[in-house]
Amino acid sequence: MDELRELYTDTLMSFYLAPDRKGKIADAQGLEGKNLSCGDRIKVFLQVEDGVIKDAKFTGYGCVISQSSATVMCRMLLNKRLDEAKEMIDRFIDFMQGKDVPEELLGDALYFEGVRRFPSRVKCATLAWHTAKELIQKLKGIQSDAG
Amino acid sequence: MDELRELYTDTLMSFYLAPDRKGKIADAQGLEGKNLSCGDRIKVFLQVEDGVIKDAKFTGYGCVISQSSATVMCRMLLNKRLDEAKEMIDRFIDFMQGKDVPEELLGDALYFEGVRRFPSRVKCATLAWHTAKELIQKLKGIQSDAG
Amino acid sequence: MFSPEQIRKDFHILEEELAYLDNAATTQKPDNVINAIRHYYMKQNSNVHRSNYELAELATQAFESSRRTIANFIGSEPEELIFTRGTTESINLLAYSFFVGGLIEAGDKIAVTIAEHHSNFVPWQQLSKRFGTEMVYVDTDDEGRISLSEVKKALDKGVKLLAFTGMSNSLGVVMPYVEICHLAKERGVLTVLDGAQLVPHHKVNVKEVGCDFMAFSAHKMLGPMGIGALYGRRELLEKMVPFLYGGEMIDEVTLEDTTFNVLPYKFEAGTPNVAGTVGFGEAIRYLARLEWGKVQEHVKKLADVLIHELERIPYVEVYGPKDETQHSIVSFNIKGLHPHDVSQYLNSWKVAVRSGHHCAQPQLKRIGVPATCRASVYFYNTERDVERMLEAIKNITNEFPWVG
Amino acid sequence: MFSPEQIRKDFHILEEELAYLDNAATTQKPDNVINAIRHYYMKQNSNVHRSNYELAELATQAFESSRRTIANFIGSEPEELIFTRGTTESINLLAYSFFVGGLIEAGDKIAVTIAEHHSNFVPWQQLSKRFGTEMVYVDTDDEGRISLSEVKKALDKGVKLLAFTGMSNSLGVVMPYVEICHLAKERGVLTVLDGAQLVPHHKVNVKEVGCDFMAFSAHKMLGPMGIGALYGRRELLEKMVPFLYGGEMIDEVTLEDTTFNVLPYKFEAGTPNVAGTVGFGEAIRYLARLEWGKVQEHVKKLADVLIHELERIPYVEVYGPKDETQHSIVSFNIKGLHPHDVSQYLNSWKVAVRSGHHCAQPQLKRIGVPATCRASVYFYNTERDVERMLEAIKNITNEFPWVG
Ligand SMILES: Cc1ncc(COP(=O)(O)O)c(C=O)c1O
Ligand SMILES: Cc1ncc(COP(=O)(O)O)c(C=O)c1O
Repeated sequence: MDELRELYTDTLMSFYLAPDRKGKIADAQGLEGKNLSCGDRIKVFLQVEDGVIKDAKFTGYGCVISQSSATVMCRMLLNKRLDEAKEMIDRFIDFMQGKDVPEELLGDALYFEGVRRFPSRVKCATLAWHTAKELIQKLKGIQSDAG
Repeated sequence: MDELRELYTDTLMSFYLAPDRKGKIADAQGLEGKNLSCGDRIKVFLQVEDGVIKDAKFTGYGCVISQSSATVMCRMLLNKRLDEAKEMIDRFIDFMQGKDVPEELLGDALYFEGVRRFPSRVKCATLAWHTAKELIQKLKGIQSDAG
Repeated sequence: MFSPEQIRKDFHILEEELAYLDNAATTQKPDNVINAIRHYYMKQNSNVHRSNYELAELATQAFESSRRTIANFIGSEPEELIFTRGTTESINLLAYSFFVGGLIEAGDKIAVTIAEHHSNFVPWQQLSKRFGTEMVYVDTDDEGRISLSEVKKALDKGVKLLAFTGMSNSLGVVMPYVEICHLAKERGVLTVLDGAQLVPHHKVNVKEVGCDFMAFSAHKMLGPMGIGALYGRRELLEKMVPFLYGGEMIDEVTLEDTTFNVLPYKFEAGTPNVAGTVGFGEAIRYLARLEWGKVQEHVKKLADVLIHELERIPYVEVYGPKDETQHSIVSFNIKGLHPHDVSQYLNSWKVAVRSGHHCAQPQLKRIGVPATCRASVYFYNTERDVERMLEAIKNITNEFPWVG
Repeated sequence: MFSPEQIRKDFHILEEELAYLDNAATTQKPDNVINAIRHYYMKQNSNVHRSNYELAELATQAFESSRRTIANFIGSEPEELIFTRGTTESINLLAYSFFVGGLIEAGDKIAVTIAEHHSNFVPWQQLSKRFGTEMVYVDTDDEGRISLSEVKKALDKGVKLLAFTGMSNSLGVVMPYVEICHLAKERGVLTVLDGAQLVPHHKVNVKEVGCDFMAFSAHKMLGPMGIGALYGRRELLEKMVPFLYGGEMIDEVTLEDTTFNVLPYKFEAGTPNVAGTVGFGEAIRYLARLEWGKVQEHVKKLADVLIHELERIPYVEVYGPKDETQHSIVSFNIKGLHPHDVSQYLNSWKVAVRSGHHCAQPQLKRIGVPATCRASVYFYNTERDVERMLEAIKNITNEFPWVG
């Protein structure tokens, strides 16, 4: 049971139960990501103005880990510049893959530390982040095309 | 070494060294057989008159076991009726496959008793016999077509 | 006397009171299988068929004796039993040989059911796309059952081949496979029976069932991974072109062309997995010693207890049939919780179940869920395993209070 | 320090002073490999990837850690290393994917050498017949060597793909594989390197060699049977269609179509042979600990002693080169005696060699013999093994007095 609590902390559960970033953003770019090992899907929406993320939301079905992680991510992306956002995402993915990342740079993402001990669940935690990263790449392309 | 002598008896060796049935028979029906496990081939020729084998020879390349067995077989087929020949062949194949066959019915084929202990060599000993059997089947077909 | 407690002692991995309920994915291996593999590598290891030194004789004998044991178990001739890597390769072998060899041609129709595992679905679908044949799908009912009238409807569309599972891996439905084969034979339709789940649980005699082909995997019936078999009716195998090309399956190779070996070697290219066949043979010997009536009764009872107790829990939804057409596999969900979280939770109770789509997306889509938890029972499971799982599920609200 | 006597202790099957000289067919397995397989089945056995209970985590970790170990050993990325049943399946995977997926089309030309094992010859030849492509054969010299000028000649006929062996299994010729890959690359020709014999004896770094694909088998390099690998350059693997269709390699299946998983899983349909990959990984760990320079020197020396001592016996004929292009494999015949009789005789001396055409009929035809005896050395062989064989051959006239 204790092991389980490391994974399903009260904080994670509360993020899961109050998904305040869930929903579509009309007119914003969205991208769907899938986790092949369980069939879950998440769609991330980012509203960007002048290279800054003004709104971030997600839709989709998934487990406690993937849903709470999507919520945390969307919150953290708000008001970030695209390049900052990308850096933040890379940091989180590195952290989840067991690399050393200074804790103070992680912010709320640190709540997912416990997931690192469950290799099969790391994918759940990073699904939204991988999807957002790809979306940011696309948005940057559009930006530079326009610029 | 003793084990080897069981396989390569002096009698077998002498059959191998004096292959008095080796050669083609002009105008006689022939059939080629192959041993896939070593690539050996043997061609058996049978000269049949009125349902009786008047001449039997073989050509081909092979090991001591397959060559000596072909010699013994060709000798034994001489002057046999086709159905007698087929029976004799079936008996030998049964014997080599470890089945109980009355020794007195085997004649010179009994010299191959030692081969039965070497499963990979049974195929060498029966190659000519399987080929002859198939040839006899063909010849019988021709006979009954004609008759 | 059949005693699961006694049998459990043959499976050392279960010693620590693990309720292993993922048997539909792969079963555990008894000591005799593990030891046979070890013994093979310690005492007999060599390549087979082509050499005549002592190790090669031993290895060849072990190899062919396993083939005879397994063929005998399913009622086929040894020459009709082809060793493959598993069910997936067996079915791909058939599909490629049919399509590449022209036994199935553009314009032909192929029927599969929507209850199939991806392994008996995607090969037909993808090669159909490539070679211009048409797929006909046999629907299931809401519980995953296939009705003979649906099968007839599909067959009467003039299909050339019907590929179907004897027992579905997502919902545990035992299909009326004898009747289905009969319907197909009446209409001259070739049958490919996916035996991956069926053969571990039911004594299948291929001649009595009357299927043309049957595929199964050792690892789902006590045997090692990486080995399986394809049964095929001799006349059909003889008409087919080989699938894999390489050593062992060759008669003669020249620059101009190649002729092929006799059955079953024509379909067994490359150095065979001799150790795998040795383990497979041992697994079958173990199974053949069991009292199958008792074994089936035991498995059915455990699965039934699971189904009925789960059904009584208000926040649990159980899928699939709940009658005699159901065997061994129990698919369910907990309301408000993702199956992934459920299986993770059960792990903390030392209960191993699988969660996901079980490589059967068309079936899950049909019953309207993206994923389920699946508990699957084998004969070494005990009432304690089932009770442990049920107790865990009953306590799940302690961890996830919003459930229900 | 490299000591064959010491190493031999890791191979219990060799305890009884068996001179096992059929290593080109399959090698023996050290204890760590046999134990790793046993340990896997006793402690970690489960299906991989799709479940999150503890056994599944252990099995998945073991599986992926083997992949990384093996990829690292040949200098590839883990995603570029596909697990297959062995070299034969690896090459068939390529051939089918190319032909069925349209990367090779009717009218294209494919080059292979006549030194190939049937596994790297027959798939190309037979699928060429079926799909209307043309075969171009690269000849060898009388010793089985391939010259770069012959390769150039073939490549300049406008071939799309060259499939060739790094080391021939019939005559032990080490081909100039780096130079050959270079010539092919200059001309934009795809290269398939058959590493079945090469990789067990030479440290191959695929990126340095510059081949597009490389196939090899675990069982020829201390690993278990039934497992092997295909390396492929990522861009090419990404362009290719899958070969086997089934579970694990699927992204999403609908009745209309199927999308596929990422590399390497796209090519790994069906339940993987996890135990096999665990044994393969252990084998590579064993090999990686050896001093390769010493190992190669030792093997080369033993084979050279065999060649030169056999050559001094008047009734022996040795085939293949006798210089630095030769490694490990010694093919020979005794005048007046069939190779089958020779290997049988050697068995009575507890010397294991193979006799036959070694699945290389085009090569043997080229040098004008239907069959040979083949002694093949690995690093656990000792001078005593070689001496035993030589003594046996010197005494063969005692048994077969007409020889010579
Ligand atoms: C050069 C070569 N290629 C391919 C193969 C086929 O390997 P496998 O039988 O392991 O598939 C072999 C060995 O049998 C070989 O020596
Ligand atoms: C019904 C069914 N068919 C086919 C398969 C595929 O078997 P394997 O993965 O052993 O090839 C499975 C299991 O995975 C199955 O349950």
